[in-house]
Amino acid sequence: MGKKTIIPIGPYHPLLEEPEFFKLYCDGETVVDMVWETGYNHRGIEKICESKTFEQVFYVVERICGICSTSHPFAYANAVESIPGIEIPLRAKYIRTLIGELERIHSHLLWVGLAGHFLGYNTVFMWAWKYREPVLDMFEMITGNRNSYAMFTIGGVRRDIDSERAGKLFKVLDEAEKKINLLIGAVMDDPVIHARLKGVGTLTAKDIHDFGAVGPTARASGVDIDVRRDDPYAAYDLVNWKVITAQAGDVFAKAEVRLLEMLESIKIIRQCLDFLQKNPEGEIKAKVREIPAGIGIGHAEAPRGEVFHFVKSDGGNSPIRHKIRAPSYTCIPTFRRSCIGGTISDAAIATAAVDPCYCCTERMSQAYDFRTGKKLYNAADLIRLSQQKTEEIKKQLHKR
Amino acid sequence: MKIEKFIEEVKQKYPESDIEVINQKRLMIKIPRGLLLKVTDYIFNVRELRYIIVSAMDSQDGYEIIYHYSDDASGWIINLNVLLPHNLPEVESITPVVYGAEWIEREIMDLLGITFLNHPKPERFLMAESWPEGEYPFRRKENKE
Amino acid sequence: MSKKILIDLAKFRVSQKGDFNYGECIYDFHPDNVGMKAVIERAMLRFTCRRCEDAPCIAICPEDALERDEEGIIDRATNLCVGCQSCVAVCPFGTLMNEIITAKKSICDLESCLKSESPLRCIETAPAGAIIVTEMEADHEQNIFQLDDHILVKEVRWEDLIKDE
Amino acid sequence: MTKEIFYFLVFPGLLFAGVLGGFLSWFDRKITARVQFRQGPPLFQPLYDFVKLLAKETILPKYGSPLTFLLSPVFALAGATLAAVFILLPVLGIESGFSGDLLVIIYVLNIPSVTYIIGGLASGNPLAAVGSSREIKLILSYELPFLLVLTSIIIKSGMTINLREIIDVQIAQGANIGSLSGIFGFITILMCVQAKLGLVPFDMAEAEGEICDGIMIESSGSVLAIYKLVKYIMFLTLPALICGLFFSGLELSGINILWSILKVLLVVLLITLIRNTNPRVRIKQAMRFFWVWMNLFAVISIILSIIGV
Amino acid sequence: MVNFQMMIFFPMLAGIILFLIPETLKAVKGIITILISVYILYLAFSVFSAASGLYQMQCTIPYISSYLILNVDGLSKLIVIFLSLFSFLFALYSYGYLKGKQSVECYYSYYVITIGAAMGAALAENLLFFIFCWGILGLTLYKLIKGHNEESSSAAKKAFILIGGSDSILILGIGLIFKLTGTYNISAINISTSGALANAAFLCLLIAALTKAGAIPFHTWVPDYVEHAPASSSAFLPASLDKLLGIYLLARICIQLFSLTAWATMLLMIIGSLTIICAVMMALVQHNYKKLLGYHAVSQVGYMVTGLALGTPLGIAAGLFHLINHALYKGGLFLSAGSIEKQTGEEEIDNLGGLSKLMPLTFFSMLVFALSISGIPPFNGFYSKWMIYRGIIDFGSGPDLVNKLWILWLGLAVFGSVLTLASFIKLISGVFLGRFNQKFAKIKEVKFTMWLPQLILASLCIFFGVFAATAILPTLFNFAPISGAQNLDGLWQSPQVSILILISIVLGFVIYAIGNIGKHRREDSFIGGENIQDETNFAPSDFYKTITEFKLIAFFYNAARKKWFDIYYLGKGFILGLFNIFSACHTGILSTYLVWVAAGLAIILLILI
Amino acid sequence: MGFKESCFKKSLWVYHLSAGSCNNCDIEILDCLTPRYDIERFGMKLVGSVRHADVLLVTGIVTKKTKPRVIEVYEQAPKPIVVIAIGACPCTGGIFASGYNFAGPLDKVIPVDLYIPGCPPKPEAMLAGIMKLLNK
Ligand code: SF4
Ligand code: SF4
Ligand code: SF4
Ligand code: SF4
Ligand code: SF4
Ligand code: SF4
Ligand code: SF4
Ligand code: SF4
Repeated sequence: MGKKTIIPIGPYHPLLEEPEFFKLYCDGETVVDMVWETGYNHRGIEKICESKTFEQVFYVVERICGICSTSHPFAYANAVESIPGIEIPLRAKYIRTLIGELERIHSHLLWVGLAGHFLGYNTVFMWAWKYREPVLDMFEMITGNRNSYAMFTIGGVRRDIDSERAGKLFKVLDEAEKKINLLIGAVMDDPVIHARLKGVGTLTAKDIHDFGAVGPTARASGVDIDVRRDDPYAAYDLVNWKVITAQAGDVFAKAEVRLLEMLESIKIIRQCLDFLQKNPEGEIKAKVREIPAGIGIGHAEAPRGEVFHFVKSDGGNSPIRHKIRAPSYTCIPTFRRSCIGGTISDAAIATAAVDPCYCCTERMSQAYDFRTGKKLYNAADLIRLSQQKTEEIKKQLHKR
Repeated sequence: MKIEKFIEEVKQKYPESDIEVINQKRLMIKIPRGLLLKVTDYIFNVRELRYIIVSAMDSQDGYEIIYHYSDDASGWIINLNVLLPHNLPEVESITPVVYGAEWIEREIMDLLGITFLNHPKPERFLMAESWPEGEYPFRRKENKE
Repeated sequence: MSKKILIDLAKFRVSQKGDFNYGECIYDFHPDNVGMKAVIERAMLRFTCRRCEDAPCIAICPEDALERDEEGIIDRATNLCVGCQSCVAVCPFGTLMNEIITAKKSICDLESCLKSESPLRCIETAPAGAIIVTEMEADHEQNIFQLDDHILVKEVRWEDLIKDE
Repeated sequence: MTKEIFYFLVFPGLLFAGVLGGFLSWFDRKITARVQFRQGPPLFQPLYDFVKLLAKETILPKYGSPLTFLLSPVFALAGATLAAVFILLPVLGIESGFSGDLLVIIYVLNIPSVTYIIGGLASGNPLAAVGSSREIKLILSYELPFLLVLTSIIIKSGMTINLREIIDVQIAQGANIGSLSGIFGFITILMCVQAKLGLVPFDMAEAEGEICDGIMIESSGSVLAIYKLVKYIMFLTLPALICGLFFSGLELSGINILWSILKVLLVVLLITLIRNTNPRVRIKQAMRFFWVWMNLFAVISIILSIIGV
Repeated sequence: MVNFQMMIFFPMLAGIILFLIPETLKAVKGIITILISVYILYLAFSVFSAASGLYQMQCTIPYISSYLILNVDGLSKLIVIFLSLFSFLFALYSYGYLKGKQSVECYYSYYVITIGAAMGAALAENLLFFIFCWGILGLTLYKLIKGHNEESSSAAKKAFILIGGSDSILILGIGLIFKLTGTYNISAINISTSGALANAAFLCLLIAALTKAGAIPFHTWVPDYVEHAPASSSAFLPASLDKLLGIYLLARICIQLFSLTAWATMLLMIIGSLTIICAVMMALVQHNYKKLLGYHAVSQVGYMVTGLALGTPLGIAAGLFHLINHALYKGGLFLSAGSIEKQTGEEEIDNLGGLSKLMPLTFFSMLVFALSISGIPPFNGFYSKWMIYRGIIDFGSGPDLVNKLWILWLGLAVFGSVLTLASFIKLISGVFLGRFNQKFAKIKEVKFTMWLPQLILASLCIFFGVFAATAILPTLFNFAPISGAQNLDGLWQSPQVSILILISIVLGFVIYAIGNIGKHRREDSFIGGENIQDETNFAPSDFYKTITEFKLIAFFYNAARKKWFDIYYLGKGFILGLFNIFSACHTGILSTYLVWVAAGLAIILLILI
Repeated sequence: MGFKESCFKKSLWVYHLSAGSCNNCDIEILDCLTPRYDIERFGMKLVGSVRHADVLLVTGIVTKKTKPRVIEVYEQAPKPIVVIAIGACPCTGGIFASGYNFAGPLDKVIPVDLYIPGCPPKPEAMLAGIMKLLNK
């Protein structure tokens, strides 16, 4: 067969915001195997968390990744608050929900933009990011920062949203919604995007179960899971919304799920703002003096899926073990199923489809592909090749 | 409710297990390590719970490994807890059953020095090439060789 | 069962300059955990603190971490305290010490330490005589007071000092 | 000979095409920026880029073939300038072409792409090799429709293969774009030019998001500077060719100069809009697109021009 | 007066004498061969300067002498001069190439015999003499490969059977011609391709010419041959001599022996176009570089056939010019391939890479050849192809269906040229560019006798391209039917363009000088920061994988792999089938076979008379 | 020379290198490209290959694993090259400085020309920083 084409992607690659390394084994443009190496981004956050107090951990987990900088605190808050079993004030619940959903919009817009960028469709990139700006403005208005909001604290939130600000937020939201609708239309109806995304990187429900994939990746394959509904936290059981799913499991379905989820998020935000405007007074923080010894398990639905935090406390004021499982950690291994068989170009977008961010995956990890290509390659190609060869040999024998 | 039935069934099938509701909607099932694969198979394949992750830590009594599963229909999180003594950090790998557990087992292998038996690719993988052998950042000082 | 430790607060000072040595600790679930600090904090607040009426420490605390319990003893909510040490600065009696009032809480797992055969790490590393294992009981005459089942504290109480004067 | 050298180096060759092409590439970037609600680069940006690249350090590949790597931009420049001269002379009406020049143009227009490929391969970088492989496949795909469009034009102009004569026929009978076959041909050639210029949706050879600029990954400093210059020249040459073939050439006298500028800008505008409203397609899709659809369009155009529509 | 005997019979005789020299003195044989070829080259020049016309070779045997009439006209002059030139260059190359290499037995003997026979074939006026020489060529072709490696004998067999078969068809054709005209003298024949017999004769000759030249569907011996033959043989026979002679015969057919009617033109056009496309498509997916070159040797024939089929002076001139150009670069390509093979011992493109630094001269010449064959201006291949295209467009104004289809011919020709470019990019990149394999780190440039012919051919490629209009066409292609084939006017005067290109190269270096190229640095390739450059690579054989993924194309490739299009295997299948039928008659007694043979001969004779 | 200098300043091509960041700084860098900030106004653009780069934007702490790669990329970049440390992470290690996989602040690894602190710095801050560097 001669040499196999080996295409490196990364660790510094325009496709990836973060350092990450894939080795694509290709046959022409077709990817037959993929080995990957991580650990570039491994910052040892879980260990750092053990040296921080419960309160400080918020600011660390916020920096697990800047894109889900609410989801991790969210899950962490759920986990820690479950140890003493505190009920946080209603107002805080709404504010948390609001921020969580705002983040979902910002993150999905970001994804749409980046996906466009990977496809060389820079206009979509620019548009999506332009429309993301109002969302960031809203963040700035609420929390004082565009990313890494430092909004959460044990027992509630750190800043209130008064009704005047809520009114402003309403306006910005209306504006953003219009734009987002526009963008959704533009992306969903573009025939070239259809051609490029449909049937690419398909995952079945079985794959999802095997890998434990979550979030839009799972929902796009018809697996109807969403922590917000299954194990409601904050105010998700108090507002009215629905879980978006799609059946196809390809990249387009994932895009579709993400785009439509934004609209649901806007719906939720509306209801939250409504509540905040109607009930302008209220506690935003419950006082938690001590965290007793015990185990806290919390999860939250990040834009990319379930974030899972496991916290063990010994009665001190810092966790003795803090295990973080980010959605990408279980979604990224699905590349092995989604990339192989596609072309190099598809690999890029199929990779992007999970919306991978290695930051969180790697706070702890470094991994390789384990089922080495042999199986995948052998099964598909070698058998066929050897059959052909036998046939040829047979024929030649026959001729003589 | 469904979860009660589940608890009943586990109790019945695996009487050695020790079941405890740790807080709202969180279930901890402590099992001896010999039972791990069977219970995993039951939970993952029969009950079709979603695998979340595996946590491991170095506690005073030994290395504690907790397998987290989620029952999405009810919102319960089911945790399997296996305790390994400090002097024998070995446990069966669940990767043959749960496809997605491969990374995390290797991660634990790397960070805590626990051996997973029958792991499909039990390669040593550390953060950096330069990371010294036999060093496990998550082991407590007293357990570091 | 009645194995206890006796800590002598005064003896932790190493030199005249005011350096303190609280010893090392085997409980390493938290980095830099010095279990003795937690013990000393409790002892200080119980036996050294003067329980001021309008306690300035409570007033100054920006995080409302300090509270008085039923007995009037100051209690620091470690989950709220940010370690700004305003209280240390403001305490007119120097009760609170900056090495001890830190954001991170230390844990002393005395029970298991006492159970184990090997000698306590804190005793080996703290200044000689600051901590000793003993089976004695509380003895007010010798300024030895009971903190809890396992800890005795040797401290000159301010009530006694006032009395002396 | 001095006349030719003047043509080649100054007008309408290197200097003229380079400067004007630089301007057009600025125009392209500016329009792109406007489409994306941005402000875009300043007018002299192409110049800055070029001069800066010249001043930068050049890194040669350690493996592969450094000499080839250095020579390929030079040949690209030669090819592009030749193409510019051959196309612009008749299109601007300075000198009538020679019989058969369209066929020469087809070949000369390919020289830059070929040298990119050879340069990319000479760098010894696997990503550049992927890019080269894509570029050559792209050439394979667009070459046939490009040729067919030209034959359609040739038929329309009464079997002449002389660019100037084609323009003259158009001046006499109205621009080719005015006819149905012309429209089909125009669409086809626009796509081909898009691919020749390596712009989205056919920029897979330099796909930034997939293979880090592909062919160009290893070029730095002066090498990249020359490549940039080549791109500038091509940015004028190809639209000018379209103008010559479909918009009855460009006139440089009096008020016509405005018309000419408008024509070129219009073509560039179209190209820019296409590139900003499409994602990059897969190489296979691109090949299918050209082999099936564009060839179909070109054949329709030929049939229509045989009928005379 | 040229000494024609020396030209034709002396080499044959010398070849026979060379048999007597033991193989251990291979070097001596080589030097003798070179000397002979120099002498022939000298003679060829004198032929070139001789006046056109018929020459009677002196011969003491009266009966034979009537056959030994030679026809010296523009066409044969052209062919002869190049035949001798190539003979010389390849002899020179063979000397180095075969040194220290176990190879074909009595290589030089056959080589020298080939020279003589080729000269004879090119000059023969009498068709019988022509067949005599032509037949010898088929035999030496067989001999020049046999024993090179294990598979070479089956390839030789295949070549021999196809060539031999075509030769017998040629005999049949010549018989038919004699029946039609009553003469064997070429210059006296001119038949119109109408009427069954004339058509049959035409077809017979055509098959012979196409088989020799290697056009579809009679091409299949070429790729197999070049894969297994020594590179010098490949360069010598399939790439240059056979091509020259095959196309020479075709030219004779088209120009002189027959006047083509529309259907014949159509047939030739179809053959030409198919040859161009199909062969180049096969070349695209080859992994063995010699085989790749072999398919190109086929593909290029398509252009010549197309050019000749046009029948216009421009077309014929283009076809012949392309023939010469082809022989120049394809011979060169085989030489370069031989150099690579000799130095590395590798024939798979995938296993090579990065040789440009190690074998710069070979790389340079190979690049020139590759660009020439791909038709990149200003190299020679561009010029002749361009003439062909123009010929096709002019041809388009004709009245017949075949004229109306000019777009098709043009499209296929241009597309084939692009495909050629594509496959050569693969070759060049796979062999010379990219990373080199550490295994080959010690490889050096080939010896003087080997690179000299390569460089000569490369410079000829450039020269023929640059000075095509000014020097080459007026001197070499200025004879009877094609004199005055159009020249180019306007700016595209190759010398001027070349000067311009030179200027821009200088300019490029000026730019480099302005930019501080002096401050350059050499670094390993950038692949994102990970330091695993050694592992990563792009296998050149995967270059065109995408193309083969299209269903329709994949179907054809599969079919080709199964040898559906190989006339040899088809014929073999057919004969085996016949064999089954006739096996009833199989008695095992020799005389029965003889009866069959005799019967066959009788039938042939009946047709002939 | 002056002209070349000013051209350099007006045409900065940026290569983004994440050494182990939290994405925040990275997306804020991308934000600079987008309509609101649009660094193309200043002739800057993001490039895909370090060979084209004039500026290396480094974000994130330098982890033990990325350290050799960062050095590799730095060496592969054509000089002159401006290295900008974006965010608290590369400047000091930021919140992760105490981690066991931290290999030292960026300036211990490669020479740094400009520090833009913040966690994450706002795009305005980045623009201001770069402008300051250019007008130096
Ligand atoms: S899933 Fe991605 S965006 Fe979310 S925390 Fe992880 S890395 Fe960040
Ligand atoms: S008793 Fe044990 S846990 Fe407490 S301070 Fe001493 S060593 Fe630490
Ligand atoms: S150190 Fe803690 S308790 Fe003291 S004032 Fe500050 S926050 Fe309050
Ligand atoms: S230590 Fe931190 S929380 Fe306290 S005052 Fe300073 S900045 Fe604020
Ligand atoms: S003493 Fe210094 S540190 Fe303390 S509050 Fe005053 S200024 Fe701040
Ligand atoms: S100020 Fe000092 S003495 Fe007074 S209550 Fe507070 S700690 Fe005790
Ligand atoms: S940006 Fe703010 S928090 Fe960060 S180092 Fe500067 S002053 Fe401190
Ligand atoms: S500086 Fe802050 S925002 Fe930037 S990468 Fe580091 S932690 Fe993230």
